[in-house]
Amino acid sequence: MMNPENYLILAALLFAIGSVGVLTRRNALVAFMCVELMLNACNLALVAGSHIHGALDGQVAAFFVMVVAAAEVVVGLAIIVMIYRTRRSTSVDDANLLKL
Amino acid sequence: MTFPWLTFLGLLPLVGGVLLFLPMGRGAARTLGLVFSGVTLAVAIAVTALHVGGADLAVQVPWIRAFGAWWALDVDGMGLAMVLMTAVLTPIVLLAEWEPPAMRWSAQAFFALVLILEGLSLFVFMANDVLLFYLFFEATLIPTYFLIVGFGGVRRSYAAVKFLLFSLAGGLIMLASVVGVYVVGAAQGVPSYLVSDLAAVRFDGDLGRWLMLGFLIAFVVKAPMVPLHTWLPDAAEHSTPGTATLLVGVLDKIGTFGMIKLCLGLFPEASLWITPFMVWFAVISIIWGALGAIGSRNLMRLVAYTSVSHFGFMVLGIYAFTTASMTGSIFYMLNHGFSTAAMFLVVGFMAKRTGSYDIAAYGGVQKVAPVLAGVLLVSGLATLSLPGLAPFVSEFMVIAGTWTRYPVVTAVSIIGVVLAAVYILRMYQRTMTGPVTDETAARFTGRDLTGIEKAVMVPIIGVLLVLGFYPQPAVQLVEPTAKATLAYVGTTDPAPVVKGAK
Amino acid sequence: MNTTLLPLVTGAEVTFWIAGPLAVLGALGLVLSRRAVYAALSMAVAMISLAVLYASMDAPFLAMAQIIVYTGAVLMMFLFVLMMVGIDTPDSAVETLKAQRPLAFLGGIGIAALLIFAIGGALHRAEPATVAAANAEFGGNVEGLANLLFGRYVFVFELAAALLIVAAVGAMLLAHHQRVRVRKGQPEMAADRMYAYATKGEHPGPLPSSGVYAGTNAIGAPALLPDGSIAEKSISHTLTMRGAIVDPVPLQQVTGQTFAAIESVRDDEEDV
Amino acid sequence: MSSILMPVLEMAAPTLEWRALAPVLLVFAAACVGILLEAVLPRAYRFLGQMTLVFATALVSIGFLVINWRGQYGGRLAMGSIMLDGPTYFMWASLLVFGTLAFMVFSERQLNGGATTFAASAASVPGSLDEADATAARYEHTEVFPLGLFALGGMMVFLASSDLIVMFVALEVFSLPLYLLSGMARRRRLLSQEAALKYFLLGAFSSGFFLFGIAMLYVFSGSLDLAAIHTAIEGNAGSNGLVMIGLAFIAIGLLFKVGVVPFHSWTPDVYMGAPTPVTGFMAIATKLAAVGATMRVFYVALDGERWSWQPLFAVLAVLTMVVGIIGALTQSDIKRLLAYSSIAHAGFILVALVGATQTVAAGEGTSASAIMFYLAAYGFATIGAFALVTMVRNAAGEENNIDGWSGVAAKNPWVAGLMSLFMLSFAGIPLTGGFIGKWAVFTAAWRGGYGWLVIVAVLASLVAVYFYLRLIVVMFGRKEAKGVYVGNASAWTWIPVVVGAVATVWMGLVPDQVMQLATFAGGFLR
Amino acid sequence: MILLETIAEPVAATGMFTWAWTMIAVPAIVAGLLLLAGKLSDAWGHLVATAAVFWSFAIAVCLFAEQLLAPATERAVAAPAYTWFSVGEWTFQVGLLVDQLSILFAMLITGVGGLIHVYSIGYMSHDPRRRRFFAYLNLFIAAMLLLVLADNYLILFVGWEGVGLASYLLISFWQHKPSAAAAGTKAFVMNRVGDLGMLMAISTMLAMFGSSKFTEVNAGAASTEPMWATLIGLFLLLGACGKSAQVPLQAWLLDAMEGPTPVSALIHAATMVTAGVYLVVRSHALFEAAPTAQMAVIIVATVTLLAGAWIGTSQDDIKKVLAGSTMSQIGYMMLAAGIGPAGYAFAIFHLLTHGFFKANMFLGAGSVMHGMNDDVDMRHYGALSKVMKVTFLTFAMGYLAIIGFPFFSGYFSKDHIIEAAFADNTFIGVCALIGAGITAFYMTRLMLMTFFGEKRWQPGVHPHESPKVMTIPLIILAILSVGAGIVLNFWIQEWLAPAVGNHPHELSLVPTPVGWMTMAVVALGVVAAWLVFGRSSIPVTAPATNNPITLAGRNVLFGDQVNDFLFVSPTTALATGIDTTDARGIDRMVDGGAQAFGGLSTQMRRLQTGYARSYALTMVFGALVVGAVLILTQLG
Repeated sequence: MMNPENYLILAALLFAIGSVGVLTRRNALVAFMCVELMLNACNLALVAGSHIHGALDGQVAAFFVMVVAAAEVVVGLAIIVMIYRTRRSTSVDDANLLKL
Repeated sequence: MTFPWLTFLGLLPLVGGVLLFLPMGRGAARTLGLVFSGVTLAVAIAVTALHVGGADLAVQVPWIRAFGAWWALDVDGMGLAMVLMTAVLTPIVLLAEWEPPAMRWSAQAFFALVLILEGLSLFVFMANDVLLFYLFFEATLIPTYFLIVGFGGVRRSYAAVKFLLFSLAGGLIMLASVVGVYVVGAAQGVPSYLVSDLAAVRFDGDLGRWLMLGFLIAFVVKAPMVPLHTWLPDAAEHSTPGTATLLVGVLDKIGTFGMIKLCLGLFPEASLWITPFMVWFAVISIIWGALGAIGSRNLMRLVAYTSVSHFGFMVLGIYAFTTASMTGSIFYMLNHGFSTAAMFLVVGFMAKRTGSYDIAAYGGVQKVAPVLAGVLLVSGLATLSLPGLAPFVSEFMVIAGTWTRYPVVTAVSIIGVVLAAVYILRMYQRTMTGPVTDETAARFTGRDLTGIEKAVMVPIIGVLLVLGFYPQPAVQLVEPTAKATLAYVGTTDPAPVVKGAK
Repeated sequence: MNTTLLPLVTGAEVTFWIAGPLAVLGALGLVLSRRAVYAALSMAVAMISLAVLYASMDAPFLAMAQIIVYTGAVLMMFLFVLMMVGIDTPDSAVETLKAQRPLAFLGGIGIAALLIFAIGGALHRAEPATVAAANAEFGGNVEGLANLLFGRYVFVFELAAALLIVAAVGAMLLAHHQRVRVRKGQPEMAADRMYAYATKGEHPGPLPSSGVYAGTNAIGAPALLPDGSIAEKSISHTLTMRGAIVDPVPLQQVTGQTFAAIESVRDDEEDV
Repeated sequence: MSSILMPVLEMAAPTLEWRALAPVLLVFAAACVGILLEAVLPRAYRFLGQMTLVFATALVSIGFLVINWRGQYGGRLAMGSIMLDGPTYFMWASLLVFGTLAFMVFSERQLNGGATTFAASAASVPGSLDEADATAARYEHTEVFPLGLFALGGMMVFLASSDLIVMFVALEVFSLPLYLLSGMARRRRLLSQEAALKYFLLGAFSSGFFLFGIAMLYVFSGSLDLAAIHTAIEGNAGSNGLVMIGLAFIAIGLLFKVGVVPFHSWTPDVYMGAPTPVTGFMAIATKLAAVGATMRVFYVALDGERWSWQPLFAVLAVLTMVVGIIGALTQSDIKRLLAYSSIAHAGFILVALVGATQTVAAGEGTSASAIMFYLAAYGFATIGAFALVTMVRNAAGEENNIDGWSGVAAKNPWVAGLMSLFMLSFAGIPLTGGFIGKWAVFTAAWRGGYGWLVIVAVLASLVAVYFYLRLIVVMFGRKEAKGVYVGNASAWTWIPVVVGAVATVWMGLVPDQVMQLATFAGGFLR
Repeated sequence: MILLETIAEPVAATGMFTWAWTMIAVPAIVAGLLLLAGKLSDAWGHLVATAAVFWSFAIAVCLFAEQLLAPATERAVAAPAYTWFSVGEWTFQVGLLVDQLSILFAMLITGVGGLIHVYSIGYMSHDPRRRRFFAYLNLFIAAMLLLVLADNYLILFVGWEGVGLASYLLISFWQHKPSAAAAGTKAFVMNRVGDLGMLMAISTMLAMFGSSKFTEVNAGAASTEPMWATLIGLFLLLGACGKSAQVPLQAWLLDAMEGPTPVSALIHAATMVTAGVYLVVRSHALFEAAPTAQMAVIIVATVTLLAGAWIGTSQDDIKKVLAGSTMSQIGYMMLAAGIGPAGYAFAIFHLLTHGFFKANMFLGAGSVMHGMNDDVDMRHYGALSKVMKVTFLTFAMGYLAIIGFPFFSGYFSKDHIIEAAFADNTFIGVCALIGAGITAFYMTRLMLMTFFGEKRWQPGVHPHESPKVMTIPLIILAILSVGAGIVLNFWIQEWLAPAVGNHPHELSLVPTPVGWMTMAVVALGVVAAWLVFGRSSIPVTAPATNNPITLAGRNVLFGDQVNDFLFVSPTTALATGIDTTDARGIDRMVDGGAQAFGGLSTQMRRLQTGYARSYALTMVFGALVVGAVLILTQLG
């Protein structure tokens, strides 16, 4: 049987890659997708946990995370669309009136 | 104890102050303010009578049970002396500022703030709970700040902020100690802020010293001691005389009051440890303040610096740990309230006529306004501790009491006595004597002290004279505090060297 | 529960080593591809790989949800929006924030290293319990999940409902605006114009174009009527607001001088 | 529950303790009803309808809360999702009160020419004809009320959850409405939208960390239940990487919401950009909920690891105080100033949190009670201060530049006076609730063995006094600024201000009742 | 070490003695009344004031009479009034001690004071502020009486400061003159320096004996450690130097002549300045226990008597000559007091006679000035003996008395002191002798320049004799100057013995060898003066000179310059420095701190770039650090 740590390490990798994406991508949509990737990584860890402990709580949690992610995506996209309408741009960097 | 006299005493001016925020006419406001301060004075006298009559006035009600804080009020001799001083000075200040400077906030606001300040100060002097003390100690800053900002001179905002920042700096450091006191007490099974409870707690070692220092720094800022005194000359210079009176006469006393009540009362061991430093700091303050006064070209600054010098004496007396010196200090606190009030208010009357606090703006006033000059002279003589006026008695007690322990220190400190003569008389000489200048002739001719101004000065000078010639009742009032404190600290007076002299 | 003698390669392991790298590749594609659509598609790869992994861990319901809900709905929503806001603008390669990119990679590597270091060896038992038993308890994965979802986690379930309401309302709020007035079509506008002509005598045709001068033919330059006065209608209202209207007088002078020069040349020529 | 005996595919109907959960359920119910009202009621009646709904709900909810609290209902509720213990009661009460007050500021229409501070049509492009039309037609987004209620409900669940997944979902439930509300300002809409975007992106990012932390703890313990995690940690000798990661990442998620350095960067921008009533609501409600949840997680689940996180939090507390205070020193925008101030306060709260005195003699203050008192005091001042911020205006809307506040005292002494009161409370000057709170917090920290942290905090608050003072100085000590006036606010703004002022003074003078409530709320139950 | 016979405890006051306090109270009350009543009392104030002093004089005389009648052991009477204050083990009574010593002083003060009051009625008749002047004079009388009648050092000190105040007020009475105002200030401040000595002395006494009562201090003196006794003695000497204008605190006295002349007569000649002598005599027991202190007294006294005389020789201002003379004469008294039991009675003796003749001469000088339009420069006088006969004659009596013309009062008192000095130490004796010669020299110079020679009057000055109200006191004082010596000569030693514990000497009217010598020296002085000033005319302005002796004398031995250099300049510099330090030092530090924070804040605000990605980056690094710290510390 495979060492279940592998799943966790994969999750960690995905999580790290996702966070790098948030830091580097200027397109709000892509940055947001990277957040989704991070959530997916978490899901993987949860499911792996479920697998390791033999309980379904992790899978339920992962399910809820999906629900949350969906809701979050709706709101996030609404905000991005709103910004796009105003500025004709989805670049995160263009939104920097608020500073100092 | 049926009627909570002390609570009533403190609340009275506070209620008056709050009432004064209601819209009302200028005349009504002033009358109301005066009535409230007058009634407060009456109650203060009643409280004194009760105390002297042996009544137990202590109030003790749980206040913040979770952290052992009590609404605990009580007065001892020292507290009562301060309460009386505050109660007497407030109506005097109100009268003196009957017409606050134009172009500033209204008289109503002034009266309200003064009354609030009075109430808070009274509570400080009556508080028997460390947290309660701290609460009111800090709270006094707020009305004072507004009194400076609302009615002061050109740079009032700067002065007010400076005052507030210095005071708050001290106060916040003290807050750490206030917290620490509770924590140490709780660790020893006394989770209480009551001064009487804390007396049972031992604040030993380094922690005790640090805690004591926290309190001490706040009080040193408050009782302005060099080098933390620089806020005072500015605050005094840029506030009205009435404010300066309350600031120096009443508020700064909290510093020395606190040293006796809390530093010595909670940390006897640490206080003894710090004594050598404090004694020398006091001496430095005495000399420094006096020199500063000599160097000032501004009357209000001058008076402020004299206070720095006098506070030096008070602190010296406290840390000499003899009955005479400490009694002297406490008595000095009382006297200084009146002498400094006299100085500030007379200077205020002068400035009211010329609009300037500059010494150079005056000359030869004596000739055209002899009563004003006479009053200034008497006030000045009180400030330089001339026998026959109250401050002498206290200063003498401090000097003689300290001498028995630290002759060399005392010898250095009394150079301040000479310097006092220099700053007062030089100031008098420059402003009041000499040929009448044109400016003086224009401003002062036919404008000697008015009836109200005389009414302001008479009680102050009266008190100074009465306490100068017959200080015994007042000394007896405050002596028990000194004795009790010394007994708690555990020092005894040095016995006369030559036995059997009698 | 295989014998330890042979290094047995289980199905789960195979799946992992295929889907895992794919997921990582997908993730990398998401982060690295400059075009947003490629990023979205790479994301889809990663998600589907994860779905495969879920399936291999006895979580069929989640695997399906991952594909249907996540990849099918959520990601498609991303794509819709992507198309709405224009897919043709790739991220510029130039990083505007100083040192952001290297620091970001450093941070990412740091996080990864940290996590791997922490996770490595943290599990005390190497053998996973697997959810087979749990799945079997209620007759299957879905039933098991349902039991939890409507039992132990019912409150969260209800909470999630609130979440979805918020999302819906939010989307309406920010993305949907109710028109106050009906948008006019071409016929209505033409009718309006003719109506204005009939009642107020407004010119129904196009407005006069801007003036053409020797020095400029900018849009801000007003046209002149034959009598030399300015044709008001040739001035754009917006440009007036901006103060971008060119004063015609100096322009006229230039024109006049030019004409004069030409004329003089002509005169000279005539003289000759 | 003996599920083994049950037949397959049949399950016991879950039980919900309706009465005990009534306060929070009512809030959610009202939010849903509010959404329905949007669909059902004609536009003209929506505002009135929503307001009636919100305040009626708040009253009933508070009523239930009080009755339940007196009746000592509590324990693990909703199938183990909610822990209704003393702190929960106290913080629910605080949240409901602050929420109600904040919603009152939402309702202010008199200041702004008969409209709320929320955009007439959030979806239309700023400056467009559509927007002008919507404004002219006096459109309003009355959805803000149900959204606010959802946020409030989410917060209530968040701090009461006894299960990490509940906590995560609740986190999103209260975050999403706030993201939306942040973007709905009527004036300076670009800033507002930018605030929403930043808040959303960073919020989502931080919730990713939070979730990963949850996952790690789950992997470690096999349970999402706080108590079970505690048991697992207790049963585990030595430290475990998973626990550490879980601890760290959960902390990040929570501290992000609290506004602790280095997870604070969103605070100034979002506070500045969001509509002021929303900022007021966020400033206290989010902080309260997040602090409550932090205490719950760290006191209940991660108690066994306190030697790991206490020093960490101590350092973060120092950082937070320093950054918050130093950042505030030179701010010229009042909302940014208050934002940095809120960061500083987060630091002070953390000071007590680190102390973690959970067990002292009965009736003596603990970290939890000190923090709860602190939050209550801070909350009243915050609500009041932000309400006052809406009142000082110029031709374009709110005057947020501190220079514009010059001489406000001369224009309206009440506004200046009350603002000063709130500033003094923030600064921790006696006679205000802020002082008692600060003192209690310091005491708790020192009793928990963090005397040095108290000293640092004291020094920090010393510097902090300066910028609170600066505003007072500006209002009282400077010449009147031109073009700035004090708006004629309706009772909807004044009530929160006055309630805030009265409560601030009350808690400063006679703090015993509130302190007793906080103290006898006791510790967090496991 | 001389062991003293125990001094009898003072007896309790009875009869007339219970009225003793009114001696002080009546003038004090009158003073207060006149000051408070203001212009209302302008018309009659001076009369009430004069009456008040005569009341005191009457009481003093009555008490004296009672004492004369009482047995020698019951002459000292204690009359405690009330407890001033008590603290710890210390109790301070406001109490009077009417003994043989103090009653003499009381009579001198009230007697001479009364005469001067009368004189002033005339002298100040044109001054609009005459009422105030009398109020101050009464204040002085009250304070001076308190000084001499006090039964303990603290109350003595109260009186001591009181006379200082009165002196200040009166010196700067003509405040509109800046010089007068400055002189007053200077007098007060220099006196304060002396007061330091008093304060320290009293403090030491309290530390040593637990009391400041004369009886207890004197009783304990013998058993005090010599070091402490010496210290107390030196402290007291410092006090005495201040009040009595002894070197090094002499500089104020000449300036004090800015005050109206009656003031100079009363305060700066007859009474107040002699308080130092009183103090030393009063503290005889302490000084006897401290030979070093006694030695210091002698040195100070000798230096002063010579210095004063020196100054007297070269001043042109008539009052300043007299002031220098006063310094010098007090030097004699101090010398006597310093010598010990042999000299106490002579000190007091000379004090009394000096009080008479110096008051006489000052008032005479005042009379001269009155006639000369308040000109004080002797170079503008001359030949006044003809126009101001009474003044001249009375002044001449004083002159003869001071130079020690046989059988005039000074002859007895001063000669005794010179003799005692010779008995103590030949060098000191010689100094005293030289002093006597110089005294004769400068007094003769004064007489010659004022009353003889040609007229050097300024234009418009018409000298005239003063009114009766001024001359009558002159006559009375002249009589006393002549006769007091011979009256007191045989009586005073016995009288004072119980109070000061002196050793009565055998005295006769026949001069001793030292007496003869003195007379010779005095004659020499007179002749020398006549040679210099009597024969030639005197320039109207002082001739320029390079003679260092003259220069030093004219500049009061450069006392002001020394003070300036040693004290005034450093103090001023320090005061200015402190002003600057306060503004620059501490405040700058605070301001600097504020600025540093402000700068830090501005820098830190830069971190808030407005870019969400930067914020995220800080979060990631925050997470990284938090995680790393946790993992490395907990797992490592």
